[in-house]
Amino acid sequence: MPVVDEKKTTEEEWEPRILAFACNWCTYAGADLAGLNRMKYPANIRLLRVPCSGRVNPQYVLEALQKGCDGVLVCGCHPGDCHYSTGNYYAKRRLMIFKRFLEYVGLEPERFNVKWISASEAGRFRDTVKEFTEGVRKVGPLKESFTLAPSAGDKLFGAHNESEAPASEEGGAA
Amino acid sequence: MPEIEIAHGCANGGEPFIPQVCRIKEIIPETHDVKTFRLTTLDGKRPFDSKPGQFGLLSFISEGECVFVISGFGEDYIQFTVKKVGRVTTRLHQMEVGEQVGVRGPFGNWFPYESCKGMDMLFIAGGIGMPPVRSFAQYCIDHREDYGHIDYVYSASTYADLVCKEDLFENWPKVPDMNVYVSVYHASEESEKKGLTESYTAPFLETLGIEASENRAAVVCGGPSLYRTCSESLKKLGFADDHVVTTLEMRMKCGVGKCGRCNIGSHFICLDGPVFTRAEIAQMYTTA
Amino acid sequence: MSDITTTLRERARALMEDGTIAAFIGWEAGRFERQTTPLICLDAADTDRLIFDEYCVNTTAKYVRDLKQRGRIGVAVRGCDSRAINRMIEDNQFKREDVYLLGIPCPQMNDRKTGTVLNKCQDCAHRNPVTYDELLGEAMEETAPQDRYARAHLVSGLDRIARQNIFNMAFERCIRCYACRDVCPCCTCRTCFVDQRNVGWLGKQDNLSENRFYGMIRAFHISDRCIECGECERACPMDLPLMAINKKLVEDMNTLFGEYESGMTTDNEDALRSFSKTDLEEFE
Amino acid sequence: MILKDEMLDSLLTELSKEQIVYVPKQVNGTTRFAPYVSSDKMKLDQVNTVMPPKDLLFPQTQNMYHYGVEKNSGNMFIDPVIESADQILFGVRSCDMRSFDCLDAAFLTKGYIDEFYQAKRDRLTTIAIGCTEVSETCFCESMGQDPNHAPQADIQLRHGEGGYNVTAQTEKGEALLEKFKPFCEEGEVEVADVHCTLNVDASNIKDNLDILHESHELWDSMSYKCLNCGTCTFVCPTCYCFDIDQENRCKEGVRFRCWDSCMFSEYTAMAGGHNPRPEKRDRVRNRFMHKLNYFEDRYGKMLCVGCGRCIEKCPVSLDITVLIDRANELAQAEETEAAHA
Repeated sequence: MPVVDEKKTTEEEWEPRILAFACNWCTYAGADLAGLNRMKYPANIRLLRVPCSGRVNPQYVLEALQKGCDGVLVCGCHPGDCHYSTGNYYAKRRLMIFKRFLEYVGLEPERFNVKWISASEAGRFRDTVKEFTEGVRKVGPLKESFTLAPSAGDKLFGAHNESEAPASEEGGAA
Repeated sequence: MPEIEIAHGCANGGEPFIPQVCRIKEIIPETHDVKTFRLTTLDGKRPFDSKPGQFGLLSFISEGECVFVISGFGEDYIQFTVKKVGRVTTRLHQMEVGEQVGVRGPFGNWFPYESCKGMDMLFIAGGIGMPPVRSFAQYCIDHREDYGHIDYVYSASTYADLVCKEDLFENWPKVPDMNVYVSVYHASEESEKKGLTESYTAPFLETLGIEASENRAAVVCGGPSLYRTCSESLKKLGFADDHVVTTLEMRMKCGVGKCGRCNIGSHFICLDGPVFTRAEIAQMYTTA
Repeated sequence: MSDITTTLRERARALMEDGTIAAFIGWEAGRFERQTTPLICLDAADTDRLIFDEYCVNTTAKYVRDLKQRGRIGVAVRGCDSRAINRMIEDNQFKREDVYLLGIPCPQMNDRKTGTVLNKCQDCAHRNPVTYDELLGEAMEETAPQDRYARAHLVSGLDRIARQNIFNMAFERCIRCYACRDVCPCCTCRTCFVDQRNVGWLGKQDNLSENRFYGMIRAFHISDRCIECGECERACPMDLPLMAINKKLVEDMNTLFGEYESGMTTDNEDALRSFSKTDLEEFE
Repeated sequence: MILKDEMLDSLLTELSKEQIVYVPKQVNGTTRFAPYVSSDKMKLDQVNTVMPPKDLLFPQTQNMYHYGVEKNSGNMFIDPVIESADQILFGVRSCDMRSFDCLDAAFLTKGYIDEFYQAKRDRLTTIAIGCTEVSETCFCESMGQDPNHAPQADIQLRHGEGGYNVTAQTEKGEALLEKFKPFCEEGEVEVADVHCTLNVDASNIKDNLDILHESHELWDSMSYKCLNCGTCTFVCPTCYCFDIDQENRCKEGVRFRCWDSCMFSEYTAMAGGHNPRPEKRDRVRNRFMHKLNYFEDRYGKMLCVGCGRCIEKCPVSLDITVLIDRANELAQAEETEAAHA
């Protein structure tokens, strides 16, 4: 589960934070190849290696968004190429529905996408990341467009180490 | 007939919900999945005074809060003996000396060490039921002259699961007028080397020739099945229900009788218990 | 007393007396006017309390799960109940021979307060039971609802911000009593993901984030199995528009992967547990 | 004193200048007690709000303390978060007023005082309104509360033709009454008493439940239809059980408490897998026994106030009044049998 540094959300220094689930057999190798070839792509992306795109539980996607990622990308083998033969077919159906569902409850379409990237498609990986990051950058910080309720700790986290007398200012202690 | 009086509904004052920060002073590995943690405050004092049988709640950064019986204490520490079963205890087992945890307590009532003075004591423990019973037994050993003959019956699944081996095989056999009986459910090479019987607790207990008397109290702690079978054996041996003391376990969250989940009838185990006599438990269940 | 009530009592009693069934699930009158409540008959005498009228709002199939160890269970089923039974058979909760179904064509249920047709019954397409051992009364002519996804279309026509507001408001007032889960015939997991406290999928705090997570994930878990009975929405004490979510998911699956209705048979191929190599490719 | 209907808004506006005034109103698709805003319509005719007022004192999620690692020393810190503010609860009904008695007993007696509750409770002033209407599910009279008058309230209002009769009942109420005076006039309006239409005999229910043994058939028949959802406990004004949990982020966390329900099997499940109340039946029994027997045993009062919310909202219409009737009946039968034997 991604841990988000709250302090970087002020407007001028805001950079999109993007989580990408990458299938171990294709996309992760593709990203590796992109690195070997010294391709440049935005550093906003954090790769999370999963055994197969079929392993990506929609819960993970929602959790990432709820915890403050600005966008989530799921990448896997092209249909037909799955290391486990059918994993990405299931993932496709599931995520097609889930993407529509997310948009239905009010998420911008730019924030969630699925791409098939094979181990040899380093360029495609770079382009996908660039495109996706730009898309997310365009729609801005998630907090402003998809209401995230303050979590129990939102007001408190970080308070202790900033000031010497934290409890009184936050809680209005009796 | 000497009566055993147990205090119920004990509030020790102090902060009910806010823990104090403590440091792990020492970790003693007991078995492959049991460790004893000794905690001291940041300035090296004992976090609080407690009586044998009371419990405390441990909490730490990144995980939840959990209830453990205080298995003993020393000049500057209290100790918890913890078996690795769930998420919180697994995290606790990964901790190292010097790490800090939150502790609140002591909560609940205590073993009737006052009213048992002058009596013969029979302690029965199974598996991880050892720590609570040990705290009382240790108290009796520390105040040896106040108590009569002591029998300590302990069983665990295998030799490897026996907790506090040092006490069982080295310290306690040297205590005057105290017998220690140990059995295992499944014999192994090591248990045979030590000459331990392979038997479940209740049948083992019946073979020891311990007789009930008005002046002998039994203290039992173990899992639900041990409690059930040993209660029957004790009855067979002639122990009166009000001379059998046990400590109950329930899921607890607050520890101070507020959160509601640990009730048996109108009694809250965390506040009125966890120590009861068998007679009281029977009474509790009939009115529950 | 209506004819159906009389026949229902007679048949339930006869079945219990001849030992065909060990228990019978139906409805009885509640304390208040026009109020009904589920009734589980464990002996023949209880069957005299059975009733059937336009206020039998509960879908009762889920009780079979609790009772099945007693033997064969008789159930009074309308369209939605019979689909729930099919669904639970398909999910391996019990077998067809574990239940004896007395089918009742449904006159559509009314809200006891207003006397109008219940929301959940309004776009019902199957008022006759789809499976039964005996049918009490005459099967009625089915009227296809004007728009099966009317509940979803009310929302999907709005713009993104409006949709978000609707669901934010809804999830903000959710109290996480889990009535929607407990009443749902598709929610049959032995341990629900919200109860897996050791894994920690979901925090216990009641706020928009956690409530939305619960609401969305529960809906998604049952999405391809939802029988569109609307019990979740009826049971919800805070009146969350849960069917607007379920219908949306069902609609998407129907348009993308082909028409289907869950619970019509016991060998339906669920949309998310199967695939076709010719599926639309939109992630290329 | 009379408070004329038309003066109500100006009074509440005045009161909300200094404190938060909670009034019953429609919020976000449901009715509950929420801060007064003069433009919003209040629901004073509403028989009972869907959500009880208990969350003013005992919020569904309440932070207890903030903990983590101090940056400089590396030590663990624990900062308590005790929230409290001056609050007025306006327009509360008799039954909900009695629920505060129950919560007070649970949180403030028997050894430990719950500081989080107390901090809020001490600064709460209550203004009750006698009921002018009862709903079919109201049965507070059977539970020993008068729907027209709540002796627990600081100020009691009773509505009649054109206005409210105002009476202060406690010191706190007297003090607040000073603020009422500019908006009130002398005299009294005529008020009419209302009575519950649903009546059950709860006078002996505790003893009767004692007679019925744990394995009694009553508990089977009552629990079959229960779904084990938490609706009844969450809409109940007196259910006070809670869970303690935490939210963590990096090296920090907040420990909070939140409502929990005895209807959930997870409520009592222990780490090793044992569950003392494994069956639906055990949990249903525990809930009703807690309401009608255990709590009285421990605190001397019934934990049910007769507000009728659980009857109204239960998805399967499991009805506590039916249980009371049945228990009385069965206990009587059992006693007659014992007398014969």
